[in-house]
Amino acid sequence: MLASLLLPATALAQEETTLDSLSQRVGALTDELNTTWIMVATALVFFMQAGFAFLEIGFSRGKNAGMGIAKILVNFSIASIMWWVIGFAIAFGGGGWLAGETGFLFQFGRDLSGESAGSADVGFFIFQTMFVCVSLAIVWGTTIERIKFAAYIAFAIVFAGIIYPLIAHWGWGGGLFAEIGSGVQDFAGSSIVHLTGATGALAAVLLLGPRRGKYGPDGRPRAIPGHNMPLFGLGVLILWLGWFGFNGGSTLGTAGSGMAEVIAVTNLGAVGGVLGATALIYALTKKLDVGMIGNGAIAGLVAITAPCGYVEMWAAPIIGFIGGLIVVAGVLAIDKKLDDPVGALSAHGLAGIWGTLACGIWASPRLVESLGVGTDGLWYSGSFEQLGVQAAAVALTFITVLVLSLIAFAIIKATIGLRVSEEVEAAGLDITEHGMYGYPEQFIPAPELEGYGALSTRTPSPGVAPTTQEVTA
Amino acid sequence: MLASLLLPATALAQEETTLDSLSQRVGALTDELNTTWIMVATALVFFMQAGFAFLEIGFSRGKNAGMGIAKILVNFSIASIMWWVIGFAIAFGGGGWLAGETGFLFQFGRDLSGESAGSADVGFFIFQTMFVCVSLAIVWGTTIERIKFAAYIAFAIVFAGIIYPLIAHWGWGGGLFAEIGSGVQDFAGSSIVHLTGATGALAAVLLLGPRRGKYGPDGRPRAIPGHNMPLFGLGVLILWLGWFGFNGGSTLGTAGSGMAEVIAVTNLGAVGGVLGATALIYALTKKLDVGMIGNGAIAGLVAITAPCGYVEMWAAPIIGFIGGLIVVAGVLAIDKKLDDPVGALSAHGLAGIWGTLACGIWASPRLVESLGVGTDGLWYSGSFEQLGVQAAAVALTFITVLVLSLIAFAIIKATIGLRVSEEVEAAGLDITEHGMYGYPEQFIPAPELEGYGALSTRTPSPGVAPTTQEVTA
Amino acid sequence: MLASLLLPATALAQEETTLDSLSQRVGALTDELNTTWIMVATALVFFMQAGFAFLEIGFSRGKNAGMGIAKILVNFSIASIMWWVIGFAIAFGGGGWLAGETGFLFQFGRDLSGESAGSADVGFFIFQTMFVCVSLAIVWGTTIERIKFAAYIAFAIVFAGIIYPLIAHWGWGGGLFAEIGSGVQDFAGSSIVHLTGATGALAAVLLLGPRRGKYGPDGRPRAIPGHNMPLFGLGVLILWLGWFGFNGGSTLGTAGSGMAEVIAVTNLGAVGGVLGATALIYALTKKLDVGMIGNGAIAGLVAITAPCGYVEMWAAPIIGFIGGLIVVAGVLAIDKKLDDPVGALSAHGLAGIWGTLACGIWASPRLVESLGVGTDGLWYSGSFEQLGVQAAAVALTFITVLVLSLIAFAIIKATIGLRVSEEVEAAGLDITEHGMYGYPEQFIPAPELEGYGALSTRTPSPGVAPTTQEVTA
Amino acid sequence: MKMVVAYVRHEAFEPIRTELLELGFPSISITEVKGSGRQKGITERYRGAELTNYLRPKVKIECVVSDGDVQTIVDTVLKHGRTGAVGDGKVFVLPVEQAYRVRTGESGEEILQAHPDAAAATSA
Amino acid sequence: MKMVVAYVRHEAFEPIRTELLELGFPSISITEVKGSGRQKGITERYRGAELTNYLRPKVKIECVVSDGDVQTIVDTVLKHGRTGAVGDGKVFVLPVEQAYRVRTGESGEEILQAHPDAAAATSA
Amino acid sequence: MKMVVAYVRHEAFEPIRTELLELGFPSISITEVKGSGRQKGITERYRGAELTNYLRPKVKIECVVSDGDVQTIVDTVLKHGRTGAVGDGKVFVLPVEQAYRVRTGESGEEILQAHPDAAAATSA
Ligand SMILES: Nc1ncnc2c1ncn2[C@@H]1O[C@H](COP(=O)(O)OP(=O)(O)O)[C@@H](O)[C@H]1O
Ligand SMILES: Nc1ncnc2c1ncn2[C@@H]1O[C@H](COP(=O)(O)OP(=O)(O)O)[C@@H](O)[C@H]1O
Ligand SMILES: Nc1ncnc2c1ncn2[C@@H]1O[C@H](COP(=O)(O)OP(=O)(O)O)[C@@H](O)[C@H]1O
Repeated sequence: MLASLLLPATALAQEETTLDSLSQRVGALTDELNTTWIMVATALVFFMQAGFAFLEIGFSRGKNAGMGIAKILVNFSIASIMWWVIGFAIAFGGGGWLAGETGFLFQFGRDLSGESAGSADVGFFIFQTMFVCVSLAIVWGTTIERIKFAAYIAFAIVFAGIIYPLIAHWGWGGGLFAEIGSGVQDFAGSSIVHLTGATGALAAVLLLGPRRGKYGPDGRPRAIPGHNMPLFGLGVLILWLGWFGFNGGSTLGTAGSGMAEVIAVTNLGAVGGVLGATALIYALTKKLDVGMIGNGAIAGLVAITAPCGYVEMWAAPIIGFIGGLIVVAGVLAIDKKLDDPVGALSAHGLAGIWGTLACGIWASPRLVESLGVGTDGLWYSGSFEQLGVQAAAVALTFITVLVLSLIAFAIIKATIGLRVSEEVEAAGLDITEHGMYGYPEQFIPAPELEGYGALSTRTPSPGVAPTTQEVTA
Repeated sequence: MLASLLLPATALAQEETTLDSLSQRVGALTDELNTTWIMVATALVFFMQAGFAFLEIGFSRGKNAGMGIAKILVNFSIASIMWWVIGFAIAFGGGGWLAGETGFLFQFGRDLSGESAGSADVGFFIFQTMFVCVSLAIVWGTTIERIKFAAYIAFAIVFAGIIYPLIAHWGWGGGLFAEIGSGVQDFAGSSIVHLTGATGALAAVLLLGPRRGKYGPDGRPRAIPGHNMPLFGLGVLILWLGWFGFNGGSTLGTAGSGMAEVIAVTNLGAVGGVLGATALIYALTKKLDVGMIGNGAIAGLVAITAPCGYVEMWAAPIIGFIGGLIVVAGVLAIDKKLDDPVGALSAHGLAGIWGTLACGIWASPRLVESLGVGTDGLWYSGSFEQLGVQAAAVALTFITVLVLSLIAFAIIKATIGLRVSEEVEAAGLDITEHGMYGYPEQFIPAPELEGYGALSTRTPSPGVAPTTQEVTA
Repeated sequence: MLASLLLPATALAQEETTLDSLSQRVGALTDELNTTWIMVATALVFFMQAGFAFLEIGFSRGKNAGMGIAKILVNFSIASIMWWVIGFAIAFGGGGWLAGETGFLFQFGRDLSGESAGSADVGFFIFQTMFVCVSLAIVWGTTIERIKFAAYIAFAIVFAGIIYPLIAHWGWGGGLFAEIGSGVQDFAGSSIVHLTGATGALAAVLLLGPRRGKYGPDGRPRAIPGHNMPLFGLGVLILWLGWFGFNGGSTLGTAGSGMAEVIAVTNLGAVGGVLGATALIYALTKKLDVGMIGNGAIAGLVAITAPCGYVEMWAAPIIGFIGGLIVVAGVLAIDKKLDDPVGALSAHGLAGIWGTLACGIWASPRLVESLGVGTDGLWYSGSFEQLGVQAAAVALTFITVLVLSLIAFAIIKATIGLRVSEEVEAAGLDITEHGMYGYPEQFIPAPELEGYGALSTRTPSPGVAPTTQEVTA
Repeated sequence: MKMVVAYVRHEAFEPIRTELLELGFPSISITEVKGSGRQKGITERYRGAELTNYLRPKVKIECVVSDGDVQTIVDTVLKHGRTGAVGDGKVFVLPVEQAYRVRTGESGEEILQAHPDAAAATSA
Repeated sequence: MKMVVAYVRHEAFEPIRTELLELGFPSISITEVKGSGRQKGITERYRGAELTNYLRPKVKIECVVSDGDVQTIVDTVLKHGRTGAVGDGKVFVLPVEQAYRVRTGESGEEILQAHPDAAAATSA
Repeated sequence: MKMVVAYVRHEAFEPIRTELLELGFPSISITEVKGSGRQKGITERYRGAELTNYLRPKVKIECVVSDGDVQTIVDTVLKHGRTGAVGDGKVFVLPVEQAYRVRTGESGEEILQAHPDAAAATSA
C-alpha cells in the first residue's frame, strides 16, 4: 500500500542503464551522502548553542539566569543573518589573501540571475553558519552578569559580519594562512573558531572590568559561585555531543570513512581533558571541583579541534590531558586579574593555542599527506618548521582579532555603553533588562502570586484535596 | 583482526558483477541512504517531545512542574500505539478523498499473510509516528495547570487515532487537499501538524476556561509567571534542533541534497522569528521578554514549516520575521480573553496559518516545478490562485479539527470531566494527581526529610566533616 | 564560486570508468554509508551519558546534585581510556571462547607497524566505546548519595578494562555464547550491557548498604524523594533518544534499511513500558507516580534491547508492557531490602533478564534466519530450546559479573573504602568531596554572597533601577 | 508598641496586605514558614513508598504598631484569614520596647506612624 | 502566655516534633534560618577560589504555650537537640500578651490548649 | 535580656555581621523575609502582562543580648544599614524572659556572653 508513496530508487531508473548513467547516479549518491553527513553535523553543531547557554546559565547567579536564553537566541539570529548577508562571502567567496568577494546574500540571486548554487553548497553554507555562531557564543561567557544587552547586538553584527569571516577566510577560505610555510593546520578551528572567540572575550573584559565584589579591597579575587552546577553540566555534555559534529563534520564528507577517525580522536582528546583537569585541581585543592572538571572537558575538546584530522589516536589523550592541565592553571592565573566567570579565556583561548601548536608537534605523515596541508610535526620530522607556522597563525589570529575587537568594543563603550549601572548589576539583568526573573517564584513572594481571589469566594471541602486544606484529626 | 567482524561491502559482492547487478546495488544503496536520513530525522523529531515538555514545564508554576514529565510520556505512548493501530492506515493507507483504508495494525500480518512491507516503509511509518506525537503535544500546552490527567488519555486516543490522521490523509495521503486547485502546498505541516494541534488546543480551552486568578475582578488578564525560564529556553532550543529533522526529514530522502536547502531555509525562518518577536515586544514594553523571544523562535519555525520546500532562501527570514510579529501581537490579543499559558494558539495556530498562506505568496517556480504541487506564488505569478487554495486548506483544517475536537472534549467533560477541582488546582497537580511535588525539597520541609534517625545515635566528630558540625573557634 | 571548495564526486572520477572501478566505488560508498550511520548512532549513544546523569541527579537530594556531573565525566573518561587500552582487545580482538587477544591500545601501532586498521574499524571501536560507558553508568545509580568518589575510579578501571569486555566478548565477540545452543540472541545488549551493569550495581549495594534513614527502626523502607522531577524526566527523554542509536546502531550498518525496523520496534517497546508501568502503579496507589512512569520507559527500552532485531513489530509493545509491569513490581519488592534510589536493579536488571528471555519466546523465523543466530522462539516453534539458551546466557552473565564485581568491591572496601562517613553523607557529597554545593545559592546564604562591598560606597539612585531601591510613594 | 505575629494561609495574605495598606499600615514583613497544628499529616507518595508530611506551608506576618492600633491589625487578619476550616492559623501579640528607623536613626513610636501619602498612592 | 523560640539543628527537629505531639503540643511553626554562633566559618571552594561561609543552616521553632507549659517545651527541645558539640543552638522565652484563633476569632489562653483527639490520633 | 530584631537590606548584612563579631557578638540568626514599607510596588513584565510586586526582599537579623548590650547592637545595625533611601529598614527591641544553651542545658544571661576566643580567632 505504501508503494505509491515511497518509490524505491530502483523503480525510478526508467531510462536504460549505461555505465555512464550509472556512474552519474553513483556520483550523485556520493554527493548526497556527503550532504547527509554534513546535515547531521549541522544539527549537532547547532545544538552547541544550548551547550553554551547552559554552561553560562549554570555559572551565573540566579538573578541573571533567564537572560541567557534571550541572549543566545538573539545572538544566534543576528549572526545567522550577518553570515548570510556578508560573512559567508568574505570567508568563502574565493578572492585573494585578505577576503572573499562573491556570494553576498548567498543564494539570493539564484533564480534571478541563473547563476545557481547546488544544494551541496547550501549544505556547506549552513554548516559554516553554525561555526560563526559557535565562535560568537564563546565571546560572551566571559562578560556575563554585567554587560548591556545592546552591546551584544552591536558586536554580533561586526563579529559575524567581518571579524570571524576574515579569520575563516585566512584559515579555510584560501587566504593568508595558506601562504604561511606550506599551510597552517587547523582542522576544525582550535584557532580559527575558538581562539578567535576567546580573543573577542578578552577585548570585552579589558574594557568591561570585573563584576562588582569580585575583588576584595586587598585586590584578591573572591569566589562568586554560579547558581546551578547541574545545568552547567548539561551545557558541557551538550557541547561534547555537538563537538562530534563540529570536528566530525569538518571532514566535509564521508570519504574513506575518515570522520570515524576524527570522532574517535575527538573523544579521546575530551576524556584526556577531563582527566588532566581532575588530576590537577585535586592535587591543588583536594576537592573534585565540578566546574573545573567540566572546563577540563571543554579544554580537551578545544585542544583536539585543530589536530583531530592530523594526529594519530595515541596523541589525542596526551593533547587533551595537557589541555586539561592548562585550563586549570589558566583559570587560577587569569582569575587573579581578569574576571572570567566561565573560564572561556582559558578553555577556548589557552587551550585553543595549545591545540593549534600541538599540530606542529604530532601531525602524522600519513594524515598530513592525505590532507595535503603543512608538513609533519616535530615528533616525526624532528623539525620545528610546522610548529613555527602554527605559532605564526596563532599570533596573527590573536593580534588581528584583539585589535579589531578592541576597536569595536571601544566604539560601543563610547556610544551605547558597554556596562550596566551598579543598581542594575546588583538587582540582576533578568528583572531589569528582561522585566522578569529567570525563576519568578524564587524572587517574587509566593503569597503574592497565590493571593489572587479572596478566600471568601472559596468553598472549603477538606475531604477532597487535603493538600492545602488540613484534615482535622 | 576486525576484518572478520566488519566485512566491507566489496567483500560481499561474491557473484559476478554485471551492469544490472551493480545497478541494483546502487538502487538498494539509494534506498538505504534515504532511510538513514529519515532515521536521523526521526530521532530529531522524537526529541521535540523533550522540547515541548520543557517549554511547558518552564511556563508552569513550580507546583505543576513534575507532571509535565508524566504527561509527555503517557501522551506520546498512547499516540504511538493509536497511530500504529489505526492512525497510519487512515492517513496513508491509500483510499479516497476522505481516508485511507489499509494498513491497520501496520506490519502485524507481515509474516503471517505474506503481504510484506519493506524496511523503507517502516522508516516512513516511524517518522510519521513522530509527527502525530508532535501535533498532539501542541494541544496540551494551552491547557496546563488545570486539566485532568484522564482527559489527556481520552483525547489522545481520538486525536491520534482519527482527527490528525484525517487531516494528514487530506494533506499528504492523497486525500482532499490534492483536489483543491492544483494541490495544497504544506511541505512539513504548518497547517497539517501545527494548526491542527493548535485548533485542538483552542477547542480544549473554550471548554476548560482560564486558570483561577488569571483574570481580575475587572476581567483584565494578570500575569501568572511560569517558574523556570532556563528550562523554558531548553525546550525552545531542543525544538529548534528537532525542527531540522521535522522539516529536513520531510524531503523523505536525500535526492538532489535538497534537504540542505530545506534546513538552511528553516534556520533563516527561525532567526527571522526571533528578531521579529524581539523587535516588537521591545518596542511595546522596552523589555526583552524571554518568553516572547522564545515564542518568536517557535513562530518563525512554524511559519517556515509549510514553505520550507517551496520558497527561495531570501523569503525565509521575511516569513519568519512576520511570524515573530504575529506571535507577539497574537499572544497579547488572545490573552485578553483566553488563558493560553504557553502561547501555543499564537505560535502554532496563527503562525501556522501565516506559514501556509506564505506559500501562496512566495512559492518559487523552480521549487513548485520540482515538487509538482500547486502553482507559483503571488510574488512570481501575480495571481492569487495558490493563495486562495492555501486559504481554503487552512479553513478546512481549522473547521474540521475544531468541530471534531469540540465534540470530543464535550463528551469528555460530560463523562470523566475536563477540569480538576479548585482545591486540586490550588494545591497543584503534582501533589494531587501524581502524589509528589516536582521539586520535593521545595515544598516538603527539609527538617522532616533529614529528621530520620535520632541525634543521640550519632557520634559527633567535628574534625572530619565540618559542614554540619561547626568548628569551635 | 564554491565549486573549488566542494568538488562534486563526479568531478573526481577522472580515470576511465570501468565496471570494476565503478563496483569498487559502490563498495566504498556502501562502507561509508554504514560508517555514517554508526557515527550518528555513536553520537546518540554518547548523549545517553547526559541521560544517566540527569536521571540520577533528579533522583538525588539537592545536597548531592552537583557531583553527578563530575561523576559522569570522570567515569566516562576512565572507561573510554580503559576500553581503548585493553577492553576493546579483550572483547573484539578475535581469540577463543574466553577473551580476545589482539588490538590492545587499538590503533596505537597503526602507522608504526604497518598493520593498519581501516576507518570503518575505528567507527566500530568508537561505537563500542559508548557501549561500555553505558554499562558502567548503569552501575552507579544504585549507589548514589553515599559512595566514595574514589570507589568510582577504582571500579571503573576494572569494569571497563575486564568485566564488561569479557561479557561483550562472550556475547558479541565470538566467545562463549556462540557455543550455547545455536547461539544466544541479544541484539543490542539487554543482558550484555544492561544486566551486566545492573549486576555490578547489585554487588555494590550489597557491600555498601542503604542510605542513612532509608529504613525505619522497624525496618520498613521510607521514601527519600529526589529533588528534581523535571531533570529526572530530561534524563529519561535523553535516554530514549539515545536508545534509537543504541539499538538502531547495533545493526552496524544500513543493509536492507533494517535499522528502520529496529527503531520502530524500539519505540513500540518503550511506549509499552510507559503504559505498563503507568497502569500498574496507578492500580496500586491511585497516583500517576512520575518516577515510576519514567522507570517504565527505561524498562520498556531495556526489555526491547535484546529482541529488537529478532521480533516482529506486534511483539514489541507486549514485551515493553510486561517490562513496565516488572519494573514497578521490582522496585516495590527490592525497596523492601535494598536501597536502590533510581530503580536500576529493576529497570536494567530485571527488565534486562526479561528482554533476553523474550527473544526465546518471540524470535521470528524471518529475522532469525536473516541474522543467523539461534532458533525461532517458543511462539513460532513450540520449542523451549531458545528460551533455555537465553536463560543460560542470563545465568552466566549474572553469576560471572556478580562474582567479579563482588571481589572488586570487596577489595575496594578493604583498601580505599567504599562508603563516606556519616557526617559526609549528612552534609552531602557536593560540599564535602567537591567543595561546593550543586546549587550554591540554595545552601549559601544570599546575604553573604551579596555582602561584598559596603553600602556606604554606593550612591543610591532610586529612579534608575527601582528593583533593590524602593520608590517612595 | 506591639508586634502582631500572624500565621495564616498563603491565599489570605494578599487581601490582608491590601486592606492594611488602605487603612494606613503599609509596613509589614512576611516569612514563609511551615506549621503544624490541629491537623493530621498528609501522605505523599514517591516511587511506591510513602512519606507523611506533618507540616503545611503558612505565611507569617509581622507588623509592629503602636498599642492603639493593635486591634485594627488583628481584626483585619481575622477578617480575611478565615475560611472556617482547620488550619486557618493564629495571631499573637508580643510586647515591643523600642523601635528605630534605619534610614534616619530616629526612634520611638512616631516611626510607626502611617504615611498618608503611601495609602493615598495606592487607593488612587 | 509565652513564645518559646528555639534555634536547633535540622536533624533535631523531627524527634522534637514527635515528642511535642505526644505530649499534646501539636501546634508549632518552623522557619529555616541561618545562624552564626561560637564557631569558625567553613571554607568552600569554587573554581579554585575560596569562599568562607560563616552562617550555618538551623531550624527555628516557635511555639506559643501558656506559662505553665513552658518548661515542658524547653525540656523537650533540650533533650532532643543536644549532641554536645558546638552549634547545638539556643532556646529563648518571650512574653506574649494576647492570642487569637483565626478560624473562630476566639482569643485568650484557651486557644492554646492541647487537643486530646489530635494527640490520640497520632499515638494510635 | 532583649531580642534585637532588625529588618535590613541584603547588602547591609555582611558589614553588620563582621562588626558584631569584632565587638564580641558572634551569635545571631538571620532569615530571608519580604517586606513592604513606605514604597510603591515595582512592576514586572511577563509575556506582555504586568505584575506589581509590593514586597521587597530583606534580611531579618535576630540577636539576643543582655540589656546592657542592646544599644551596641542597635548602633551597629544603624551604622551599616543606612543608605539614606527609603527601604533601609527598621530595628525593634523585644523583651526576653529566659534563655537556654542546648549543648549544655545551662540557662540565664551568662549563656549570652561573648566568647573572647571566637572574637579573637576572627580578628586574627
Ligand atoms: N501555639 C502555636 N505556636 C506557634 N504556631 C502556631 C501555634 N498554633 C498554631 N500555629 C500556626 O498556625 C497554623 C494553623 O494552626 P491550626 O491549629 O491548624 O489552626 P486552628 O487551631 O485555628 O484550626 C499552624 O500550622 C502553625 O503554623
Ligand atoms: N544570642 C543569640 N541570638 C540569636 N541567635 C542565636 C544566639 N545564640 C545562638 N543563636 C543561634 O543558635 C545557633 C547555635 O549557636 P552556638 O553559639 O554555636 O551554640 P552553642 O553556644 O550552644 O554552642 C546559632 O547558629 C544561631 O542560629
Ligand atoms: N512596622 C513594621 N513592622 C514590621 N516590619 C517593618 C515595619 N516597618 C518596616 N518594616 C520592614 O522594614 C522594611 C523597610 O521599611 P520602610 O518603611 O521602607 O523603611 P523606612 O521607613 O526606614 O524608609 C520593610 O520592607 C519591612 O520589611
